[in-house]
Amino acid sequence: MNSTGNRPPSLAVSIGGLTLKNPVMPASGTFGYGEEYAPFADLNRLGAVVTKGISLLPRAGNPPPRIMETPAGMLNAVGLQNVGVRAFVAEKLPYLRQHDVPVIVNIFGEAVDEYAAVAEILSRAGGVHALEVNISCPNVKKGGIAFGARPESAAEVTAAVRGNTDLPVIVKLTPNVTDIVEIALAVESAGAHALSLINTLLGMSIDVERRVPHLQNITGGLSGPAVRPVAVRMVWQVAGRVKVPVIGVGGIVDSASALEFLIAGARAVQVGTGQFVNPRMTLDVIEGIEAYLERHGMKDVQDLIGSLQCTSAR
Amino acid sequence: MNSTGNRPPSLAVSIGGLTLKNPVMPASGTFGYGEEYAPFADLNRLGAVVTKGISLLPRAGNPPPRIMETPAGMLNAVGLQNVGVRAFVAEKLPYLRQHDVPVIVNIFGEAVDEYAAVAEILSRAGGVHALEVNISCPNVKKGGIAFGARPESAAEVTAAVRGNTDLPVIVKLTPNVTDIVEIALAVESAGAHALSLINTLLGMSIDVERRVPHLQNITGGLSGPAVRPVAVRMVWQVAGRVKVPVIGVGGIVDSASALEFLIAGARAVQVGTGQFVNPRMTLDVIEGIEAYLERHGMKDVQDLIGSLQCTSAR
Amino acid sequence: MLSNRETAPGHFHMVLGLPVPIADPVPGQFVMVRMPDRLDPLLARPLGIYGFSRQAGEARLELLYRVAGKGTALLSGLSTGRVLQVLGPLGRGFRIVPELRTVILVAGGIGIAPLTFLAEHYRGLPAVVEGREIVCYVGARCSEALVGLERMEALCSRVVVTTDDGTCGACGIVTEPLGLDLPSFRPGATVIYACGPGAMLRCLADMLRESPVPCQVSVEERMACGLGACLGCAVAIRSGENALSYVRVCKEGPVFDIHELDWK
Amino acid sequence: MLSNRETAPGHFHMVLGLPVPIADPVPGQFVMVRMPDRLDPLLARPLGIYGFSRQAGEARLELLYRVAGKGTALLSGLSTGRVLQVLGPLGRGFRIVPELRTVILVAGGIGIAPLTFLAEHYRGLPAVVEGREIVCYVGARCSEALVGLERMEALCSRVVVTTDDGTCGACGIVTEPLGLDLPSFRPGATVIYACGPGAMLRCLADMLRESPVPCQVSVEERMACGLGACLGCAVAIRSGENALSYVRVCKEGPVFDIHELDWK
Ligand SMILES: Cc1cc2nc3c(=O)[nH]c(=O)nc-3n(C[C@H](O)[C@H](O)[C@H](O)COP(=O)(O)OP(=O)(O)OC[C@H]3O[C@@H](n4cnc5c(N)ncnc54)[C@H](O)[C@@H]3O)c2cc1C
Ligand SMILES: Cc1cc2nc3c(=O)[nH]c(=O)nc-3n(C[C@H](O)[C@H](O)[C@H](O)COP(=O)(O)OP(=O)(O)OC[C@H]3O[C@@H](n4cnc5c(N)ncnc54)[C@H](O)[C@@H]3O)c2cc1C
Ligand SMILES: Cc1cc2nc3c(=O)[nH]c(=O)nc-3n(C[C@H](O)[C@H](O)[C@H](O)COP(=O)(O)O)c2cc1C
Ligand SMILES: Cc1cc2nc3c(=O)[nH]c(=O)nc-3n(C[C@H](O)[C@H](O)[C@H](O)COP(=O)(O)O)c2cc1C
Ligand code: FES
Ligand code: FES
Repeated sequence: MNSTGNRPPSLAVSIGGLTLKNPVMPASGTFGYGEEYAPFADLNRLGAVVTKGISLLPRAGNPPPRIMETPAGMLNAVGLQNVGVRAFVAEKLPYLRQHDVPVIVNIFGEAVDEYAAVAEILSRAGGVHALEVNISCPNVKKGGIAFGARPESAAEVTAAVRGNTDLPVIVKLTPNVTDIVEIALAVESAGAHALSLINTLLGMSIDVERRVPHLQNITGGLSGPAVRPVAVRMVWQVAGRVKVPVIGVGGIVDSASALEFLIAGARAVQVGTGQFVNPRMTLDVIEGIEAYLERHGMKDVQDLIGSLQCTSAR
Repeated sequence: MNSTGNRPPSLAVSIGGLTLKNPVMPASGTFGYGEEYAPFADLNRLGAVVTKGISLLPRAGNPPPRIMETPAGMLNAVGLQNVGVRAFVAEKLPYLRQHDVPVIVNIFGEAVDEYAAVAEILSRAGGVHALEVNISCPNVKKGGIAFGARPESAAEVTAAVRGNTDLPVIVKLTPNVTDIVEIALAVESAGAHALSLINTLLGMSIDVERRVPHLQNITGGLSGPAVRPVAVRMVWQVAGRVKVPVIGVGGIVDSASALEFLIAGARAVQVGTGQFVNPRMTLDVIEGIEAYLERHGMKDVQDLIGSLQCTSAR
Repeated sequence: MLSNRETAPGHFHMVLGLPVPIADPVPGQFVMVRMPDRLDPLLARPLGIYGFSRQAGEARLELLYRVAGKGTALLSGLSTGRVLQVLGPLGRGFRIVPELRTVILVAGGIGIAPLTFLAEHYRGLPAVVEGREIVCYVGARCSEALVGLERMEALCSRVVVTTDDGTCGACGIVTEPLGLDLPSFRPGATVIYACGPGAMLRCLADMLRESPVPCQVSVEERMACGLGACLGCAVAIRSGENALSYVRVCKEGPVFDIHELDWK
Repeated sequence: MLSNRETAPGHFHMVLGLPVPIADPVPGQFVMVRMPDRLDPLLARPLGIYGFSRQAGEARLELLYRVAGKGTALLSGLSTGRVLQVLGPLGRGFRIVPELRTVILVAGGIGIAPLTFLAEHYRGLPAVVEGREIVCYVGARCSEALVGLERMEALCSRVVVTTDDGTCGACGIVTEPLGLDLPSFRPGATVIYACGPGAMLRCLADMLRESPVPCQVSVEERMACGLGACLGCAVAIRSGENALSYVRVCKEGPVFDIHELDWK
């Protein structure tokens, strides 16, 4: 019961058959495997947990420096360092299983069968509730162009993962494309249960005194509030065209920025870089959304999702 | 003569046969037709002047609100409001002709022949030194997809403009594409003398209290320091692949950010949103580049252009 | 910055000392204010001029502002001695008609700021007409949002106050008492100046549609350059039948003839 | 913030009062410091702990920092009373070996900060061994960049100073006098702790390659989360022949055995 004597608004949403107690989760790669943020944000209070991207074999990642701050954003070139799917199942998953929170495992590969293989192992592991398929990584067989850059390869990966799992499949789109709607529709047709967007924008920054790139990898992925307008635009474009739920990601640093995504049509949101700004950010966002619903007399977050009025901006 | 008793470094660069006394100019659409900033930055000191985009017929532009601030950036949906090419020649050009500065006129159209027609009129007007062709605008004949989004249509516009003018043709690329290098190569093959990039990233932001877009046009173009990492990355990618000079634009708010572009391979830079931050910004950038060259013992800005060392970031 | 004082909840009075020469501002003009060395907020904010004076060679600029969002909230937290970036005076201010006997001011909320400077200007004019009267109609949400009333009272012959909730003056909107008095204004000898929220100005435009009394309004729009270069601050004006046309608030405005603007 | 004083050009000593409970930090641990309500700079900056005390229930944290760029420049401009966001203590600090007689500290520039806290910690330990000596080798660019020398001198048996330009102490780099003294250190009774710029640590790693004296170093890398979640702060460690492996400075570090790291 809240101060007005009414029941608190319902925050529950459903993504590909999975019910989340609220629409807020961390973004992959910014939350490790769940343990690091536990002292700040009780995992049980989150809508879901999303892990760092997992590949078939362990990967060392890129040499440092791996990150650089940019105006209202940051570049990262971690290089998808991870322990590999077997170590993940053996060493990281048991910790997550102890909690009462859906576990979404982010996966990637350099070839279609690698994606399929990781999906299969995770589906049998127990304690995994959904897969989030990162298609922003380079397709080594096709000259390094990202799977997510072309509708055909994006659909191919989606279908391969779907074929190897009974878990809900969320496909995470890259924003570095001419037409995000085209990719989204291809992935939806290939059987994705949900879409998450956006991954990072490809960027670069230079140490002008030494005339070298700030990142050893030269380019990196841009994230943070700087990219939020691009992310909100893409979520709005895609949510208006697909039937499956969309998860909004990109530059959320407070509940107002999360609300932008929900109003634009996202059914849930992920907080990435925002957690570095404040390790309690996911909880602040949950509380902020609840307060907003109460203030606006809304009983259910569903009333908010996609509620943008576009006829007049005044 | 500077303090060290040596001659000041040379800042002159050449773009498509046009010699600029320094590599710094305002970006189209942020400098009006030249008169507004004259009290702050003497036009004669600029490398060139770049005007607001001009179309064949006058255009009223979009209804307000047209702009919104975002984290370290801004969205605009001015809608290419302009006086039309005839009024430009009659009313705006005479003022610019009084100055000793190259005049680059930004042009656009909704059809290929509109581009060609504007180019022809400007070529005969006198006092125009180069054309900058904005291919980010929607091709009304092809369902509103931007000319710059596909290599074929980008090349088509370039060839049409080249065929109708003797002036140097600079083609301004949109960053909202999967593969900027592909577009750059197509435009180069079609005869562009130079490329400028980037135009704005398509974005959107929402007034969450009222659940309406901040811009009446719903989406708008994102500019400012927020987008600089994307712009630097694209300039670096393109400069490494084309033979024609590249002009770097996007998020320059001090001389250090301009230096990033030059080091990445741009032969000149444009300052857009940065001028709103400080109306003297173009001059600050020129002075900052000169001071940098002196501090690093470089005699010519040419030594700086493309000087990025990528073997090691440490 | 010389001072930055909260005069009513969420409303601040700021005094700036300007180290560089500045032209004498006309009432209704504005300045673009920015916190240097910050990229967030990125853009300067337009603020009307509340007062201006020269003392021993140094110019002093007064601003009166309401905390509306991020930029003004950060401004309000600054303390004396901080250096701000100020660009101005900008735009076309109110047209002064010294020979008129009756000057009517209509202020909604923080709209009182430029009108106070205007009233001061009229008071300082050489006496072209005898017995000029300045009457101000001030409206606000509640008594707490009534700012700058004392200063205005000292400058006017009469100040009529309304608040939406009736906590001060008459209960209702400011255009009500004005509407009642409107028939008594002498067309050839009266001018109305107004500044306030869009709803108030729209209501005023409606009310004055048939009135022969001229009215100048100061309007607001988001701005980037403040100089007329970016076309960001457009507002629609009435032109031919179906033709749409936009003018720049920062250059052709912020003061317009109320009938020139398109209030739809 | 309780104070923020410039102790040498470009070097600041900051004292923070912490309103919320905090665990006792181990020397070598760090905190992530951020200015709230700013998106630029966006990320918190890691700063080593220079001192820590509890007074009447309130914890006080001391930091010693050098203005290196935007974030530290903004920090240096803050005045008493400002509220900062502080996360910590974080990371694995120096391993304390109470039974050793000789503690050698090697500080380059601002690297003196965590080593001062370490020296204080050793001084406060119950006397497990008699006559423990703490010797500190301090290097800096010039005398003006020598910070925190007095405090260090009060804690050590001996302080050896070098400056690159010879404006204070011996002229040269700090590893030179250390190298000369190295043969005199008793392997089983000595530990070296070092913190400073990469070049200094690399030189030290070279020098100690064959030495039996253990050495712990605190290294720096850019950080985002400070908690081990983002993998942004990786440094390479020596593992198998060609195998590359990275550890997190914020979690496995910032203190490492000098021979564990890959200095190429
Ligand atoms: C010519 C002119 C003179 C003005 N004079 C004054 C004055 O004397 N005192 C005063 O308090 N305010 C004045 N304003 C309004 C003031 O500019 C805005 O309140 C301010 O820019 C809001 O900035 P913010 O960062 O605090 O809010 P934001 O977070 O940017 O926005 C908060 C709200 O204010 C609206 N807003 C933002 N910018 C403007 C703008 N330029 N015009 C209108 N609405 C805006 C936004 O749409 C939003 O709804 C004036 C505006 C103009 C155009
Ligand atoms: C564990 C740890 C403890 C530290 N303790 C202290 C301390 O006690 N006192 C102190 O003055 N400094 C300390 N530093 C370094 C301090 O974090 C950086 O100087 C600071 O982050 C620079 O931020 P800036 O915004 O001022 O500079 P920026 O503008 O971000 O960068 C300026 C320069 O500093 C480099 N830099 C940026 N961040 C780091 C970083 N995290 N580590 C190393 N170099 C960096 C950049 O590459 C650049 O060359 C520590 C760093 C670490 C990792
Ligand atoms: C350090 C870092 C590591 C990331 N790692 C992954 C990853 O492993 N898999 C993935 O799909 N996205 C990864 N991302 C992208 C984020 O999940 C998110 O899509 C992006 O950062 C935009 O959101 P934000 O602005 O809230 O950070 C990573 C982002 C960062 C900053
Ligand atoms: C208000 C505004 C209007 C613009 N109008 C044009 C235009 O008419 N033609 C064009 O090619 N680019 C236009 N641009 C894009 C800029 O020229 C520039 O490419 C972009 O803003 C990125 O640079 P910046 O970050 O320095 O602003 C406009 C940008 C802004 C902010
Ligand atoms: S604010 Fe740029 S034209 Fe008015
Ligand atoms: S800073 Fe994020 S893992 Fe170390």
